[in-house]
Amino acid sequence: MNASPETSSDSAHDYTAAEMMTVTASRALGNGTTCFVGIGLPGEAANLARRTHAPDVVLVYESGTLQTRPDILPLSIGDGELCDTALTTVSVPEMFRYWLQGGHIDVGFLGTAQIDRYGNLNTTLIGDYREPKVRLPGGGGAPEIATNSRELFVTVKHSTRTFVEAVDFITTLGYGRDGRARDNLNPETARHMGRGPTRVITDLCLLEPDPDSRELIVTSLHPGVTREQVIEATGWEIRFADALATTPAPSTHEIEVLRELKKRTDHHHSGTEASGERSS
Amino acid sequence: MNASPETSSDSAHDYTAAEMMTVTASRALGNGTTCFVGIGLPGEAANLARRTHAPDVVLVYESGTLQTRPDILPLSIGDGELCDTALTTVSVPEMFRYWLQGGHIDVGFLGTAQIDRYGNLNTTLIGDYREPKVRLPGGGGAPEIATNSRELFVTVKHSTRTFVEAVDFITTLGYGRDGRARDNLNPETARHMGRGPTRVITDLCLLEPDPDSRELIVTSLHPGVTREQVIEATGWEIRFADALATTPAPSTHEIEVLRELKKRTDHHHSGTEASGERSS
Amino acid sequence: MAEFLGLSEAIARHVHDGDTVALEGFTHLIPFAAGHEIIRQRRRELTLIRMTPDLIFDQMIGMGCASKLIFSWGGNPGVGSLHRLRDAVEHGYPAPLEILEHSHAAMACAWEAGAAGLPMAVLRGYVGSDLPRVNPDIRTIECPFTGEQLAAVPANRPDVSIVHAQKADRAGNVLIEGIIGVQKEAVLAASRAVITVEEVVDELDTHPNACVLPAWCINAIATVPGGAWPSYSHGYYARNNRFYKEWDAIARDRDTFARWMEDNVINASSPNAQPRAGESA
Amino acid sequence: MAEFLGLSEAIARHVHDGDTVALEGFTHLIPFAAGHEIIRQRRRELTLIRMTPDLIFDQMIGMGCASKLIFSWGGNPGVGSLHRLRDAVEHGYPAPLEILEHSHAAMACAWEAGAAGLPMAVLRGYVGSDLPRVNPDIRTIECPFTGEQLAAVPANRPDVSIVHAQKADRAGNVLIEGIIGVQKEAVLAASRAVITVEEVVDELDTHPNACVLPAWCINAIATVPGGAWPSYSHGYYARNNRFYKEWDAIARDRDTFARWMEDNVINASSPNAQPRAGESA
Repeated sequence: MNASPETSSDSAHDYTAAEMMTVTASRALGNGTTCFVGIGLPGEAANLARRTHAPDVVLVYESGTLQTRPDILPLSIGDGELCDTALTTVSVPEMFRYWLQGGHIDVGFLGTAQIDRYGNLNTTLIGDYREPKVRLPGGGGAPEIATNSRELFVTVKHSTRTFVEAVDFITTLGYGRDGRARDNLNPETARHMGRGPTRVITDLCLLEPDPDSRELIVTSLHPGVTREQVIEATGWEIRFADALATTPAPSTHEIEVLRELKKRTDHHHSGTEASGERSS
Repeated sequence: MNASPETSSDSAHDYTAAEMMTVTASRALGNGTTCFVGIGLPGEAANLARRTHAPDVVLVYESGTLQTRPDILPLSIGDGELCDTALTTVSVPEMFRYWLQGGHIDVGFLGTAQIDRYGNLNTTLIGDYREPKVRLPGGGGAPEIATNSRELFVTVKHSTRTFVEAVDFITTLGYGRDGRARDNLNPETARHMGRGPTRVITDLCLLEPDPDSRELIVTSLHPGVTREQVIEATGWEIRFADALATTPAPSTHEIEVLRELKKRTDHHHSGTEASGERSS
Repeated sequence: MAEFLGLSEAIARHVHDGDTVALEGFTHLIPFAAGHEIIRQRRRELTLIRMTPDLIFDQMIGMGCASKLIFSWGGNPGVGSLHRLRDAVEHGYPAPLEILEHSHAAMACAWEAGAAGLPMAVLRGYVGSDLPRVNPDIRTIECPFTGEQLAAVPANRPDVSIVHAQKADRAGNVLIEGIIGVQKEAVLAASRAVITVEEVVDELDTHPNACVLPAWCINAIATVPGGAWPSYSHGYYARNNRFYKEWDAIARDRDTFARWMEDNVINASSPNAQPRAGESA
Repeated sequence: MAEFLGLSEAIARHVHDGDTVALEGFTHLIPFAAGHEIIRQRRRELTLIRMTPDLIFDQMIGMGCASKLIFSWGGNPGVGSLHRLRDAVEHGYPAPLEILEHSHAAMACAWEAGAAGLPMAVLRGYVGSDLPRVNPDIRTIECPFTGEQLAAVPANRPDVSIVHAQKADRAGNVLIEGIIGVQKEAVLAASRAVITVEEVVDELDTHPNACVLPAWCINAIATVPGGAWPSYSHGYYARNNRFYKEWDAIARDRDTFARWMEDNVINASSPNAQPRAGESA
């Protein structure tokens, strides 16, 4: 299913901040890119990309489904839909060893519960490890998706709960506590390490690491969003790029495709799946 | 294809020493045993076993063919016949890692170019490694088949060329230069190491390791074979068990099945294979 | 060699108090019916291993079967938290739960190493993560060729692994198809393996490189149609995403959870009496 | 991303003098046509990697393409010696050949590690063998959990891997079926991958867990029907065991060998002009 090309002049008149986030995240994925899709928001963006400007984006899920083209958004990263529409499905050890660690993934795409100034992610817990205030699901595929993909995109809703000065726990490396964790590695290790988080897409803006300090700075504000809104929603003294851009608004086509995809998905998940049912 | 039970009273009147060797080797394999079949003579014995007393012997080849039931003897360990008749075929890394090293093989079954007093095997070369007189094919699967199977059977023609005091090169461990190489291992390593060569079947006799010294001694002479013949064909001062047995002669049924198998095999290999041919 | 047993006999014979027990199946083919049988048999002090604890370990932990959990992602996929797991970790209810926490990559490699008869797995993992600080089983090893520091974790080698599969033939060979996860590895790495299957057939009728587990690496097979419900069996029935969402409300409250388990698991009239394949059409 | 090229262009573009070149295929799907093209293009000083050198490396070594060989079993299966390989090792003819010799288990693990992006493989191997004395690439490593000494070998990471497969679809995804050997690993471990296929089809038409290599891990695909002859292609043509036996006499003598290569490879009218599928019926 090839999408018709998006026409950026034809901006949608009516869209939500969440839709703006998804569309912006989807645009980050180039056509032909191999993308390891993390659980949650990234799946929405990755599948929107495939249905709009990037029909040949290659989506890979940790369940072993390689080059999959789901017709609806899977609820889990191992839904039957992912296997049914994949080029092939490999074992989970093979997925992590050959395809991720083996260096075949251009972009790792993750959500998170917390992210800090240096792009470190926390999905483990709030509070102290032995006495957690809130226990979160944990690392899953993220720690190695973030270090073994050539680069990492993160998409997450912007709030002081998620954007913190320093994460309670580094589940997944961004640039480390001081922004220097990816420097001065063994050359052989460096050759296998990706560049780290190069884009963070929120419902308010786009952030990218400062080339020197690796601190995340706002490089583009979504239409209608003010600097003050971002400052208020960020747990550290957020900086803005000198050449601060305005993110292009979603096109009518993008919004239509996204809503149709979510509608089909909601319909599907509201009952039990009909596909894959045994005929007997 | 279940073989009818062999009747040991019904001995064949007419058989060759090579047939005697194959039949004796085949009888060493119990029904239900998992056997990793090495290249050459073991294949003949293993497939004869499957067609006579051990219909449920599980044959595994290093090509990845698991629980295979070939109708003819393969020329190589990767003939199409092996895959066509296998329960399933796995990758070669999986075969060596999961099935052999993972501890699922009861019996490794190998041929060899040289074997010494302590059951060490040489298939690498005659002479010095850097200036070989004769370069042999090398280790292949043998080094790990011999150490990662629960026990090892070896079958080889008896001569002073093959039975040497000390092998020129230990390709594959028997009990080491002094018979002690499998003792005093790290307990975790020991738990994963097999017992080593427990039976060596030749065209003259059956040899087994002395329980104390691990030196190979003759425990059974094939019908009509004299001690002198074995002494002459062995490159060290061979010892005989106190209770020296006479190997039971092949039954008519065993000889018939073996000849039929070899005839079918020769016919098959004299041309190119017809099976697996593309119909176009 | 695989024995065909009833589910309760298979569990009674192969799962004992204090065992290290893996129930694998990556989203697909999760052995729910077997887990429920372990709950009914009131096994205690188990060390549970699963990459994704999922609802089945939420239930087993909530019912007090476990004293330790080895895992790598403990959420309800696409829904949120596993409340019984959280209650155990955050409040020690119904019993304290020790956790040993990995990433998926490390767990997958630990399974691979277990199947391969190795004591440890080596991976490019955990770089810059805090997980090695809280999990003493994450160590480093130096490559003797490049000098690189790599992560090492112990192989998974449970006492018993339990998986669900599509079908067995009458000889006890088992076919797994679709999202195959770490099931082969889990079975081969364990001292004992119990497999529940949708059905037993004359011929597996499959392709040359199918994921087939031979009878001789399996201890017991129990036929349990729908045994993966509410997860799914590729070719048989789909994942009940609705139930995964409903579970959030059931498990959030201790009493609601206890009642649900009493009604649907403890007093279930058949080994897998929840609504399943039939209802999910 | 896979480009469809003619065989000679695929080899010219991806195989250079001095490269480390793997041609894999475990008995099945040996890429003979590609090896012959390398011979015709007179590549020199190659480091060749194959678990089983087989006739194809006997030919390449005999024609002077190689200066080094990494392998684990160098015979003509079921027949005897590889005489050109022996002549190179025993007498340095036509050129000295350095050899680096492993066991199958170690080579298979070295491929696995190469595909997995690791610098080394760890295995329970070489216990009591003399091979570590003559191969400096076999070392030991200590398990940080059990203290066991395990063998370590460097990962295979060639400049280019060449394999033969049954078919590609028009997007360049490749299916390998039957005895799959180490082909997936060889392709994923290499900097560049060249694949010859029997045919290009609209749909691979296969099962959920088939061994499929996506187009984006392949550099070039060349359609060469019969390209594995005299080895075989499961579903296309059988192994020509007769030719494997005849090779013994051809390769035993330097002049006979040279003449055969001249007639059947150098001056062959088509990329793979030997008797093949058609004649083997």
